[in-house]
Amino acid sequence: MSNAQQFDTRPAGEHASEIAVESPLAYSMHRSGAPKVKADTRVTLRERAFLGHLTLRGGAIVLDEALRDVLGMSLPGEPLGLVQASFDGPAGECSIQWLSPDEWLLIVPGGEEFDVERRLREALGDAHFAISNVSGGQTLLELKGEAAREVLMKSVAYDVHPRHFPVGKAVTTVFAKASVILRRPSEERWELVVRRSFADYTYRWLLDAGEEFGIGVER
Amino acid sequence: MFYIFCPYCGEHREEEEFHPKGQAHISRPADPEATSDEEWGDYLFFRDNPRGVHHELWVHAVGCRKFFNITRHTVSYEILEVYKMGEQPSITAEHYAAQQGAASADKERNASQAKHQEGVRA
Amino acid sequence: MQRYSGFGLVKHALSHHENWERQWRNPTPKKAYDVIIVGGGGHGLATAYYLAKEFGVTNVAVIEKGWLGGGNTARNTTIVRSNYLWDESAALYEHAMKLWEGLSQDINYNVMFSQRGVLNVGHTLQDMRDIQRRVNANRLNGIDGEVLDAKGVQELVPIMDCSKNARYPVMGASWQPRAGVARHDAVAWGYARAADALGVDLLQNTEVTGFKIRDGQVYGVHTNRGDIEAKTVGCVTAGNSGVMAKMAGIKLPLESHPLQALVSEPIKPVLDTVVMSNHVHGYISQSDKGDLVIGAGIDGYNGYGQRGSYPTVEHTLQAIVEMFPIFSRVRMNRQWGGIVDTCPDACPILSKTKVKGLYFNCGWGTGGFKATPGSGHVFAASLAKGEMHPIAKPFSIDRFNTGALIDEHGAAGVAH
Amino acid sequence: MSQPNRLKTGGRVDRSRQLTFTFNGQRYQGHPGDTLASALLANGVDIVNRSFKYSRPRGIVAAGAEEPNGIVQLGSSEAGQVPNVRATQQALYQNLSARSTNGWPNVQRDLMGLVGKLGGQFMPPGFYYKTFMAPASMWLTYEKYIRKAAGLGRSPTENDADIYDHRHQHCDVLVVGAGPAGLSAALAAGRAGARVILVDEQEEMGGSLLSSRESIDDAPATTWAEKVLKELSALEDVTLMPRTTANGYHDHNFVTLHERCTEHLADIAPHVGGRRQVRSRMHRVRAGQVVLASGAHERPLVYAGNDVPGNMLAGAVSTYIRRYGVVPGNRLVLATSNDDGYRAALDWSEAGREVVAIADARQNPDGELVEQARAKGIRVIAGSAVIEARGDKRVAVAKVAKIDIEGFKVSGPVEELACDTIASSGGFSPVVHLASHTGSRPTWNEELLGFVPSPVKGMTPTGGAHGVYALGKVIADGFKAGSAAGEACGFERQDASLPKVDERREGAAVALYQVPHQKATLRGPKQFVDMQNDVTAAAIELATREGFESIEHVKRYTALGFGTDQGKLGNINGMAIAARCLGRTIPEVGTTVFRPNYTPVSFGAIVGRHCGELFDPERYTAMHQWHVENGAEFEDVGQWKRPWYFPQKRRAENGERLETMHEAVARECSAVREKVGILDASTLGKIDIQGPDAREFLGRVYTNKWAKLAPGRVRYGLMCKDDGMVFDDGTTSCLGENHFLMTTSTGGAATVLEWLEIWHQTEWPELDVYFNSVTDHWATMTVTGPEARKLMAELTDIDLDKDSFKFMDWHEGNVAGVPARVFRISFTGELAYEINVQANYAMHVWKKLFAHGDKYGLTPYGTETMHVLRAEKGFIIAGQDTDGSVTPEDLGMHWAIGYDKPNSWIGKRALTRPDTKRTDRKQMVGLKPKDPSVVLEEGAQVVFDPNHAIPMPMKGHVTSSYYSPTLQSGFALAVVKGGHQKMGETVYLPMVDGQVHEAEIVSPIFLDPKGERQNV
Repeated sequence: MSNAQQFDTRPAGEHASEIAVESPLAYSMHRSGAPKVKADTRVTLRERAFLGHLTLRGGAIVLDEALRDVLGMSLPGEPLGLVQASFDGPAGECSIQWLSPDEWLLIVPGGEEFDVERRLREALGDAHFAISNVSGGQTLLELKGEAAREVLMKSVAYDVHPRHFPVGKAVTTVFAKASVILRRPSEERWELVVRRSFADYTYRWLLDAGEEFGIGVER
Repeated sequence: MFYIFCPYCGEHREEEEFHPKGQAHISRPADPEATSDEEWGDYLFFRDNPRGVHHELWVHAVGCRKFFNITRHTVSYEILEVYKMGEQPSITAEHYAAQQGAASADKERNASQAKHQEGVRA
Repeated sequence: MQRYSGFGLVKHALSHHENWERQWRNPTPKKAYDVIIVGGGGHGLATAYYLAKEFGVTNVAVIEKGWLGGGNTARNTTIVRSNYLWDESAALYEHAMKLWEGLSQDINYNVMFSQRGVLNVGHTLQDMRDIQRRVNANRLNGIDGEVLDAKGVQELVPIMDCSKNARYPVMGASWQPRAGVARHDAVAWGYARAADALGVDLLQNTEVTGFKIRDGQVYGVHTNRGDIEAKTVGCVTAGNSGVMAKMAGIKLPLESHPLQALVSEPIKPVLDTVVMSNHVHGYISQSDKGDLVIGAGIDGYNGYGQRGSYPTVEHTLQAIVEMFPIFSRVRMNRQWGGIVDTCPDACPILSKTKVKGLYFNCGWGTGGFKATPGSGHVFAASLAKGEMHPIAKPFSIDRFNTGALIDEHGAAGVAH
Repeated sequence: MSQPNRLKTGGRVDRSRQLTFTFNGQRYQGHPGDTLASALLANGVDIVNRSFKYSRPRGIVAAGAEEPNGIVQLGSSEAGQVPNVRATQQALYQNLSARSTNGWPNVQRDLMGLVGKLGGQFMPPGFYYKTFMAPASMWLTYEKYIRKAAGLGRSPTENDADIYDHRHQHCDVLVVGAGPAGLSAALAAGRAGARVILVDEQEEMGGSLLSSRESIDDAPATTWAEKVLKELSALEDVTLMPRTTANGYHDHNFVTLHERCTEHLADIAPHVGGRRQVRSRMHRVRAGQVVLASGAHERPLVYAGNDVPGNMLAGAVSTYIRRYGVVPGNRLVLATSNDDGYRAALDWSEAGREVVAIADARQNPDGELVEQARAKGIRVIAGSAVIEARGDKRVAVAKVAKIDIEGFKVSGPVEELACDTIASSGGFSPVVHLASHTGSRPTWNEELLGFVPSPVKGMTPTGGAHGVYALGKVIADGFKAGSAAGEACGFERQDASLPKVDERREGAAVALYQVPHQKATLRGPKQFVDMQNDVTAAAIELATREGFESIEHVKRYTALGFGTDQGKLGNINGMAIAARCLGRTIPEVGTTVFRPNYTPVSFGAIVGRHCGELFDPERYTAMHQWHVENGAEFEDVGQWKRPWYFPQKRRAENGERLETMHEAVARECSAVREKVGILDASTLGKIDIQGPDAREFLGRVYTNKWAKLAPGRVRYGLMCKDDGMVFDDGTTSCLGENHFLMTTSTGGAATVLEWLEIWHQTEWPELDVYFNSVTDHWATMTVTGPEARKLMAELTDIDLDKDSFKFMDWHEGNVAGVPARVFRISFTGELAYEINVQANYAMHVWKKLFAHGDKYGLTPYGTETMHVLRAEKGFIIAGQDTDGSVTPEDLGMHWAIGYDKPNSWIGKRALTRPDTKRTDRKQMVGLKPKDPSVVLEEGAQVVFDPNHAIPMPMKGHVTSSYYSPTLQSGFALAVVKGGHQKMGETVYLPMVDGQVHEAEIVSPIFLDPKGERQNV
């Protein structure tokens, strides 16, 4: 075993549901509000809060093997790759993206991260690797709509033209004066993985940059 | 503003994603206690400052967070080569000068010589 | 030397300005000089002038590969101040300040030294601690300075946003009333003219291609116009010092970086003082022509291209508009870059070298222009006497090996 | 009469619609399609400004970016003011309001003009260097008056009402300029399938085609332009951007484009559908290839009186007639050195106005256009030039004479021709500005009589930008450049199917810059080279006489090219004059280098959205909303907003008031020392370190030992750089044998992570260890004070017994139902629990603590109280008590230095250098003011002899200083030379106000030196 200490940071037990949980955008919504989606809205924003975010570090071959065992999915074969799969469990989908030659971001349905981490650790055995649970530290924002790309062009220096940023690509890049992980899981959808402490800045920036397109926030 | 090929991400990225970290191939003396004050001062503070071909350490700070090396001309700012940590440059000042001087120069010979040139340390 | 005065100007106007003399000669290099100064920028020319005037060494050549004052003297943002933190730097810059105060009269050339005061604005508690520390040290070193609170800053610069709503509200500032700006080109020309009048040969378009060194003693230089001999050679070549040192087989702890600046279009006078901010990172003054003169930061990479990266300019203007929102509609006319030679401790090198007779004066980073007279003066004294001037002594190259650095990052953290 | 100079037909203005505007308070009419300049000329406005130095009346000279005179202040409201707008580039809009920037009391009757006339001769270049020196004390007074004359327009005094935007663009081919070359280049690249951006600075694309006399495919040139634009706009990956200037060309094909989005509509952007629009937008373009199709600027001839209103560029005259339907006068004299200038005379004549004569500097002009002029009966005076323009506020007379160019003299009698307009053409200068922004120096082409771009990697000049002027050739050249650019980006070469353009037989031009006058240059009437800066030919001659031989010296001494037009009209003429005076050729004199911007750009556009609340990110913790709701004052720590203190309401004489900071901090401190307080410590950096070599790695980057730290334990660590200076500190906990959690200072989080990475990746890649930032994942709350255990006991299932959960232990369990790691570390010196929970649950836990904490007096405290409490214990803050020049030894932290560790950890070697071994280094001590009510100033300097003369030797300074309610005294941390050996000695702190405080050097640990309070 890796001699690392794993820790489930989600409340469990019968009273768990009574515990208030606040996403990184809770304060922003409170302070800046959330403009409604209107008829002429050309871009919409939605936070997909409370997902399970795990940073995986290690060699591609061993991690790939473990990932196949545990989740039945492979690591992206190329740098900047994003692979999605349906999650074999109660809810939805999971994804894994390349972050660096020895670093990947695994996003699983909220609440599954501890178990996934545990199973991965088991599968990885004595290999040199690291898994860090960062579910509380980042959130996922979704941009959709015909003007989504234009809003991104105002915000990131990275080329988001479809020729250069096809579906299945994911990059870490500069977003205004912060940084984001930018992903394109499907033709019409962009995802931004944002650090918690920068979420409010990112949110305000998006509202400001999206104003001319009548940006709306889905809650 | 530079457009830098990240050898790990495999594509060009804007300079804003990177931080320059000074001269490349500065290695810490293996036994610091055995160095003289002068040698230690040299290691800490003295760097090449060429007007021309320079090997630099950069990090893809907002990106893959990997360090790598860039060979860059400090006047034209042209990036001549990008290579990963642990690798050696194939283009050096001498090589570049030769290339500029005589296009017919035997590139392979220069490249193999490059590793032994002064000023390029591991 | 034809003396300049208002009366002289009228006289010349009546003769259609046909009788103005050359401000300096264009001499043919001699075979040998007592002292060679390599580099005809402000510091080199000042060194030559003080050598001739103060130390009676007139058989001097200044060798310049391009045109006089064509390096950072021509590219800086003209700020002059002496409110440095550490004793060693304070002594050096205050020495310069005192010389600035009589410079126009001394060299009979109006360098337009304008003591309109410099504000170093603080935006955080730590900024204010640093400001208090520096001002206290300045006063005990005999340098003028006071600490202002936000209200005091607002009174001095009414157009500045000193409100609490700012992202980084202004908390106060240090204020050096004797500081100010000067006309940068005139400094080089004034020193050149005065040095020339004392017999110094200014050799433009003359490039030093190597040093003549025998048994560890320098005895001249190779140039594109032939060899020129001298047993004392002072190298004052700013961004090119590393290249020069390499020719002499010397290593210097210098890196040459791009430092950018920019000016707005000329607008009617609106800003009387120099305002600098470390924290939001920008500094600004308004020239007599009306341009807002704005300094940007240093780019992190080495560069001799006299240009830097665009985001550096963006960040600087963001800082300026943050401090002066009314300037949002003022327009940027021109940007440019200089090559600054920086030392690890943000302090210059004024030093002998292991080659006897060969001295270096370099590493001024962003502080070069304001030091011009002081640097020239103490360097001249050192060359003339063969012994470093007491003010110059702490700036020896040795400090990088002993560890006795003079860490001025606090005072020089923002380029100026 | 309205618009006396407006033609009945012709041009691209919409005569069916009227636009009303005001200039200097006077109302005028114009049409959509006009620029402010064309509308002023249509209305017969001659004087648009006064010159900078001599206050001479000036009129419009050009029709584009090269205009030096038509500089106006725009804006009808204060917040909408724009200084220095070039009238030739400002589209006319309804209710536009503009003023001249100079002229007092007004531009027509200007008193300063008198000064200029009388005093002009006393203001040669550099006169200010030669005067105002005596007495020295008067300079500031002189300068006050000099400054009064400064500037063109003025800054608004109100904040900008508009917003600005950035857009990051990427393309294969960027084409700069949408004239014939650019259109055709874009077409070639676009057809190939490349991502193309085509930009043009003008309101309408087409460039010279919009005022061309020529036909393409037997139709007007504009028809071809429209056809091409139609095809281009149908291509999905071609972006057309009119009203957009490529203003800066940076390294690696990074080009900034300034798009004026609403500046043609109003001075404050109109709202659309209730939403703000941006005023202008900077596009930051990374292009694979750049095709430079920026055309050429016509050079005026330099003759006496060439600045009197009515002197214009020949090409501009044509543009005003053909594009705007405006003839800017009645009687024209044309002075030219080439065929192209003749277009002005032909257009003028066809507009039904009189061409008095053409003074052609060539001995035998014989080109096709010359013949056309002769055929119209226009008088052509060969071998001659306009040597002087006469007139007060408008040209009245042109003095024409035969000239000897080689001998630089007037060679025949002078003829005076009555006229009101003089158009001149001295040939063309390719617009090479962008090509030289990245350091490439243009090269002189003697055949073209102009500078052409030198090679720039990834850039292809085309058309006029490299001296190809004949329309047919320009279109072919553009296509070739566009196709090649596309090919360089991996697209297929395009075969040209070029339109038919009749080739015009062109006569050779002659090189003429300054026109000789009967009088010597220094004695004759002023011949202007740079009109905006009032630089004359005489000034340049004088500069060269005074020894300013480098062109850079000449420019700086005379101010040539330093105006807002950056010498677009004057630079080459200036160089030619300098060359003449120095007896050199133009290329010998030098080249001309340009810097961004090509034309000025407002600060706002460069700033974009990065202003106001988006100037810099504000980082918040998970409890931020609670802090706001509970009245916290915030301190900026890096980008974080941290609660500084929590002022409470107090009763006051007339109602309530908020506590001062001093009161709040005293209350908060007492609460922690006596009861229990809580701090939001979430901003500390947290790095998750895993791997078999994690422990070894820690041993190398920290000064102290890590080999034996067991799981469940926590240790304080100090980090140095390899120069031996402390740069960060924090605690690191052993989570598992191969697993650690490192904390860093708030400001040091990113730096430390990169620090670990650089050592791992570059120096010790063989160590198996990974670092991940978990700063944002955890929220951290410090519960501290004597009652902390009781409060914790109410909320946690962790065994808090002091023997099972010891100081410097960490345990995991639930706090308020949320899984937590709790660390028994203390930065206050009191019993303390640092609770770490996943940030999404932090607010719940925080609120629960308060729900239970009330009875224990739980008090929230901020950074100020934290600082007081830690300073009482002598705990340092890296960056406040250290400044990059302090070693662990200086801090007195011998206990944290592992000299006997097996590795040479970072910083160790440097501690044995001569300077770091000195015993008189500044060392960390405590200072106790003799007067307990004194709180020393942070930054106060420590001296041993307060009576010493200035400069007074300084021996150290105060790094931290507070009032301690516990000690009931001020106290401070300081660094003092040799301080460790000076315990009990008295030092002095001289203050700015003349007071000198006395203090005693004491241990920096003021409270509980044995650490009993935290260890309970």
